[in-house]
Amino acid sequence: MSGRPAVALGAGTGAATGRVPWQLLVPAAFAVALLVLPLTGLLVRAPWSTLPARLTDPEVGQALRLSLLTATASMVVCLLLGVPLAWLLARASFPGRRVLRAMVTVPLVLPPVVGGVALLAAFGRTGVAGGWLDDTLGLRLPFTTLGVVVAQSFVAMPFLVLAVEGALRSADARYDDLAATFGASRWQTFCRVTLPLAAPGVLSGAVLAWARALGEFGATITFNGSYPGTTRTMPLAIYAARNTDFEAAILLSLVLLVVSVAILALLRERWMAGPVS
Amino acid sequence: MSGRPAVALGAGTGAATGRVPWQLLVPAAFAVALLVLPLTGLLVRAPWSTLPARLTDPEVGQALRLSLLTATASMVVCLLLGVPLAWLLARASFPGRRVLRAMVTVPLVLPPVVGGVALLAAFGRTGVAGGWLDDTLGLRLPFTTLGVVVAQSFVAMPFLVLAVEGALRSADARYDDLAATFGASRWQTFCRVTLPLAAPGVLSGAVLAWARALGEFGATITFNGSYPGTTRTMPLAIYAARNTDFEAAILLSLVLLVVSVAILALLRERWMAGPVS
Amino acid sequence: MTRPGPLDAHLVTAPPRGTGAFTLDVRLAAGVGEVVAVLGPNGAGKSTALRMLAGLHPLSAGHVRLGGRSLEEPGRSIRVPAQRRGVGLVPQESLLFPHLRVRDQVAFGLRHRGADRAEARRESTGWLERTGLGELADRRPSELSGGQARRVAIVRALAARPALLLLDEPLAALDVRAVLELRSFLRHHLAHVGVPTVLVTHDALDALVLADVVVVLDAGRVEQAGRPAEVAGRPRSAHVAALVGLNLVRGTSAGHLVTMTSGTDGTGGTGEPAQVVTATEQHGDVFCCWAPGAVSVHGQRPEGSPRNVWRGEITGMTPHGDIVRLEVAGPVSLLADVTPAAVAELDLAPAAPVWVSVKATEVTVYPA
Amino acid sequence: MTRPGPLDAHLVTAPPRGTGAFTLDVRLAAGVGEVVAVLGPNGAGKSTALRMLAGLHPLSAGHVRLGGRSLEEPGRSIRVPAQRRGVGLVPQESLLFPHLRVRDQVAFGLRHRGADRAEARRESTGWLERTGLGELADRRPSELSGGQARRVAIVRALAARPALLLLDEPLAALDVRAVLELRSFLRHHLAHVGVPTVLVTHDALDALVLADVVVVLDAGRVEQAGRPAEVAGRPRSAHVAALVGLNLVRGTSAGHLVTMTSGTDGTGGTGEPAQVVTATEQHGDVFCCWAPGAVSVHGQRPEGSPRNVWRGEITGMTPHGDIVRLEVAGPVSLLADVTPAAVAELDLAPAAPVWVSVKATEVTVYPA
Amino acid sequence: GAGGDEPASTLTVLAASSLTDVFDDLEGTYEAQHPDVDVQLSFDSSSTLAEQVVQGAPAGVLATADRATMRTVVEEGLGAEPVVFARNELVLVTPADNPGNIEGITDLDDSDVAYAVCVPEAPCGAASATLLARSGVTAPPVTEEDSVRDTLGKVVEGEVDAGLVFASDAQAAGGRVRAIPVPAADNVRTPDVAVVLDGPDTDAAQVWVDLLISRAGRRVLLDHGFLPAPAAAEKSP
Ligand SMILES: Nc1ncnc2c1ncn2[C@@H]1O[C@H](COP(=O)(O)OP(=O)(O)OP(=O)(O)O)[C@@H](O)[C@H]1O
Ligand SMILES: Nc1ncnc2c1ncn2[C@@H]1O[C@H](COP(=O)(O)OP(=O)(O)OP(=O)(O)O)[C@@H](O)[C@H]1O
Ligand SMILES: [Mg+2]
Ligand SMILES: [Mg+2]
Repeated sequence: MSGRPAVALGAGTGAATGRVPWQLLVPAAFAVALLVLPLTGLLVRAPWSTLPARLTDPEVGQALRLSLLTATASMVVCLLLGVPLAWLLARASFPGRRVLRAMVTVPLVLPPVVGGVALLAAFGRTGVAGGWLDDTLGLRLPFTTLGVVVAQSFVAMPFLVLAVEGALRSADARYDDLAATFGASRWQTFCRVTLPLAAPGVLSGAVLAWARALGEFGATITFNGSYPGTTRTMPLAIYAARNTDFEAAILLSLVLLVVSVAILALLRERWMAGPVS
Repeated sequence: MSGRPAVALGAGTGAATGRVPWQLLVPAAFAVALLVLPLTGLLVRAPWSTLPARLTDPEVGQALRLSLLTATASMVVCLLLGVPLAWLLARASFPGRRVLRAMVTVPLVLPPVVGGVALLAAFGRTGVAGGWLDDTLGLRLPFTTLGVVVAQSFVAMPFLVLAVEGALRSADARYDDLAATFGASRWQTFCRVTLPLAAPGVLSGAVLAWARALGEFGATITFNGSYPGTTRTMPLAIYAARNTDFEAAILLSLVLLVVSVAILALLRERWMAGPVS
Repeated sequence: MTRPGPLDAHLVTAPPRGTGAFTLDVRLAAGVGEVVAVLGPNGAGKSTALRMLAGLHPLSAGHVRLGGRSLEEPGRSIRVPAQRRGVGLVPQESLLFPHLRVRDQVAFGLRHRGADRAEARRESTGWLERTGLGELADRRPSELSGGQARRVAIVRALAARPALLLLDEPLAALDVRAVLELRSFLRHHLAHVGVPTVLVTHDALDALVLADVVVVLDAGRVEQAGRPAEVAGRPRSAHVAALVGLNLVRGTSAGHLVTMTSGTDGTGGTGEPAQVVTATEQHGDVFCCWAPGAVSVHGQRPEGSPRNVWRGEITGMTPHGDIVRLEVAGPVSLLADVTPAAVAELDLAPAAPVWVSVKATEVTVYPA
Repeated sequence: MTRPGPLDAHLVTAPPRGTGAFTLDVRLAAGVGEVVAVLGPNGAGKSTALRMLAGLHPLSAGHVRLGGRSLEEPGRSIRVPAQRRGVGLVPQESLLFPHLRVRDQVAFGLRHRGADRAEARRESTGWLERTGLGELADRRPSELSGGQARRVAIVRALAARPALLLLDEPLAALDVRAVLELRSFLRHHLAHVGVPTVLVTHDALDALVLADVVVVLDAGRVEQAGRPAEVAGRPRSAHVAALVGLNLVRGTSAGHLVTMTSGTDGTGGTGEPAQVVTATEQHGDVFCCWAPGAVSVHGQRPEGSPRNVWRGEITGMTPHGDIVRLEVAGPVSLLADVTPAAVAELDLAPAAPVWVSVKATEVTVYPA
Repeated sequence: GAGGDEPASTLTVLAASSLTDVFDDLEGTYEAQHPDVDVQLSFDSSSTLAEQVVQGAPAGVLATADRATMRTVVEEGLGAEPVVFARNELVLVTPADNPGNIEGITDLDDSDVAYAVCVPEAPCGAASATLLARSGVTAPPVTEEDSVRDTLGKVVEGEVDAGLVFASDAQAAGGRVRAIPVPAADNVRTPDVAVVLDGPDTDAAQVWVDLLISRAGRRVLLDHGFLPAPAAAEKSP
């Protein structure tokens, strides 16, 4: 599970057993090509000369900050709400579990724009819950930064839930049982055993959710519109820029890319120091 | 790991240890609300009276078929290319692994529309690889069904790779070691031990990739345009419909939703018969 | 935690569907401070019984009562979940939590018995040092040897001060000195804390040294139960006979003559029904047992006093310290201990034909 | 697969960084058909040595040669990966592949030794039936008991016809009959196929019955190596002494008088340096050993011939079949076997002060 | 539109989303006149379509809602001289029940009124900015929508109290919105431009552009709320 030592005497390393087989190397190379070529294309096409001007544009900084803020907030929301849901799907037994599991995949399949429409239908001024929220809590979600977080959480949630549920399923339930014999309640067992054992899965789920939230466009723009400072995240800014200057959009995308990949690389390498690194 | 029996004498069940704690139940309920309310909103707003006309519209059938076809093809591409890449990231040790891992997350963060631009920059007429592909193989990707598969694979790949890598990391490498002592080559070990043990992770990765491909809109429309029959998948058809008839778009979304959730539910329940179902 | 109270359990569970397995139906009782040793062949249901006591596998009937409190009773819909039973379990596979260092393994149980974090870790360190594991406190499970992991699992269970202790082959994988130490530690500790204990073991010595009661399982049922010396002296199953190193046959007795219905010593008898002459009188279904040392081996059919004389063929020879243990197959298949001198003199070798004799007075006979 | 050839290994590996562990440095050799038993306390490095032989843990120096072929030699940058070594490993934790049914576990090794699918499954079924596991063929590992899993792991390794067999405590977790059967099966099988075998065990009997050579490890080094009878008769470590049940002290001999430098029987000696009188003459650093049965216990200081007389206190009493084994702490801490009659007569009880005596002729003395 | 017989060739028309309804109508007219040609329509934002054309999208006609994006295509040498075939002007729209009680553009200058416009980068947004400035409105919108149809959508949904859209779009929404003319709007009209692209079907494409500026075409445009193109740019049929 977690914490396999760098050099293992007793534990399996899986690394001491020969060369990487070409049957894996060749397809992996194609995968890399598919991922890297478009990036190269972007780099080639980007109007580098305008980079300084773009970088110092306050609207770009504003959009980038808003994006990082909302994506991180959405990730937290997904973790707080999604991990319990994943646990429920993986470990508890109740009627309607099938339906619930199908429900989780809904935002995955919904084209994001339709997701935005659905959010409006739910939380909009005339939506099924929107009116109630407005009347009782004075909470209006559309066209607000909070609404951006809601939209991003909605689309990112399934990624987290599915990843965590998978990890919980592969985690050995005998440890949960054993923890119970020590008097740990189900909640304590969850915190002290189940979750730590599923940590890699939770982590990759969080990465997926964060990245999905960061790149989220359709649901956000439909649910929240696009206004600088409150709802115009980087993807929305990029889309807006595209109307006048296609190349500028590329440059902004690269900025978003560099920032987010740098953050991810930093965090991942810190948290996921791997068995054979 | 896999195949835990329904009633286990020797194996852990994790189920025999009391009530579901409210600390998990409450956030899970919120998660469900966030997922279900928008769907309810959609259902309430949909113009059900026009449903029969929509369902019999040949263009809708065409788009749905194209969507299912391309999404499935993309999932297969992702599995074939992505699983080896995930293995490489999880088990092999080579210079540049850090960079490669960061690379994988790129399409996650790129707003899909920019992803489409990147794909054009790579495989378009004037792209870094597009000219070469056209000259040597006579292969033009943009504005073709094949191009749709490429675009969907590009955006869906990271989901698969991250999910599978996580599963491979949590799988016990001692079994790989042991397989080697029996004379299994690394490739045989991969096929007969590593992959079966990581099966739940691969499965959920495949579901993520399929769903992501099915809902994919931005990269596809930018890279391939929107031509009925060849590149207009359901999300593009929904987008097109939205221009004239907002309600119709909702109805089409629901059609896409029902079909895909039904497929997912069917497959998941068949493959993932869980420990406590 | 609570004052120790006696265990009284009747464990019944149906076999998992799909497998041709047996129904488990076992009664276990242990007074305060008593140790029940559960013996039995592989797959007899020992670990399953422990899991049922711990609340990890539901009973389909019967009951589990501990210190007068009913922990489970399907008939009355009572089922106290595992976390409120206060049992301490050492599972057969150790199952150290993969993400916790040794110190935290032990502290885990302490915390859920009410200690705060710092207190639990301090107490845990104390336990580890007292049991000679202090050096390992900062290791992760993947950095331990098999035996080290086993010891940590035992300490973890003991430290949590359970109301019922369940030990599944606790001494397997331990080295000799650790076995000796732990055996004597357990003996003193268990007597001292007075917790009823159920101990699964494959080692006769564990049962004899530690247990107050021995329960022998086979295929999910109790084959024999009683005081250790009683069980060891009058085995009622091939398993126990092999465990204590006795020859055992079953038959029908008519006065002093037992006609064998099954002969058993681990190699499996064949041929016409043999007869065993006994010194004590018995009638009906009986077991006969005798020690391998009571068997004489001859090159020719022996004359003289021994009343039981059979033909046989040597199928195995194992040196055992000062003696050689022979496996002899024949109408009565048995184990015989002879001196190396006798081996040389009689020119014994595998496949050699021999005669074996047992004096009637050496045969213990008791009702089946 | 290939003709069996002898094993010759010198295993050296540095400790993993961060742990205060030892450097492993072990020489092992096994001729064709020979069994090397590796003994040693928990954490001595036995499992690590097996992993190094199997190619699962790299050597930092030394070599592994099998049948004349060099499998690993860091000095010459040779390293044959595990999958081309043809070893058969029974790991300490069994490690049945979780996703394969029992039949496929065994077939796994066969397929990679060249059999096709159908052939492998047929052969696998044959092996399972011959070893009494036929009924389990369709079970998954999660549906097996601990002992059943162990047996499957052994059969899986044997069936693959390895060129070198590595057994890590193969008989732990097995019931008595299975142990007896497997021990005799292994003895015949190994002699028959002629494969060199390395057997890790904590059981003296395994070593004595199965092994041609015994290697005793402690803290990563070889403490003693030799024929089983030799090692058992002249232990050079507390571990082996405890294993074979002898009293062992170490000291400096001047003729017939040994001044103890360390006394050891598992309870730890204290007090002023004691002396042991021996019948044979020796000089320099020596070991002295004697059997617990050679120790007499007295209520008063005994008069008469025994030359070695020490004071002591009873710290433990364990009934052992017909005798009672006493642990006595004193200048020389030792084990003593007495009859239950003697216990009653002398009124022996824990904490009772006693005198113990050993005849000089009963003490074996040999150079350290 | 699929006909009874298999059409011999296909004409692909790429058009800005605001032209959706007009072009859907014209498709029928065209196919009736030329049964051998199957017209395929594809709508998106002008800039996306222009980029796709540059990247080799197979198309016969490109119609955009402004001149700027068209320029990128022409500069690549991919098409003939563009033709202005219609013009459009902004109107103020509110949801049918007019929850914000909006009567004119000056009502937008109130921080309690939530209104939507297009992004300044889009043709409708550029016009809106000018119009708002001229009308003296300083309160900011709650959202700058990416396309005019998105702005209209927000109004139709009732999520905002008002929005500035093209007259043609307001007409497409029918009774779901109330359109309020803006006095200064006639000064900030935007052109709709079409171009025949180089390719195999330039003839069929030219026929489409001709249809656009024909009398019949102009009637359809007018029916959908567009203004006719200035006479100078008109080509005789
Ligand atoms: N991954 C690791 N990191 C650090 N130390 C380790 C690791 N694996 C094993 N060790 C240590 O190396 C030593 C040798 O371990 P090994 O498993 O070889 O012991 P062993 O002789 O097989 O013991 P046992 O009889 O308990 O199985 C032990 O002290 C163990 O704690
Ligand atoms: N999940 C399961 N499904 C089906 N059968 C099972 C399952 N778990 C255990 N069994 C079977 O139930 C029986 C009892 O298993 P158990 O583990 O209790 O045996 P045991 O007495 O502990 O044996 P051992 O001495 O080998 O540990 C065995 O025959 C085993 O194969
Ligand atoms: Mg068991
Ligand atoms: Mg070991």
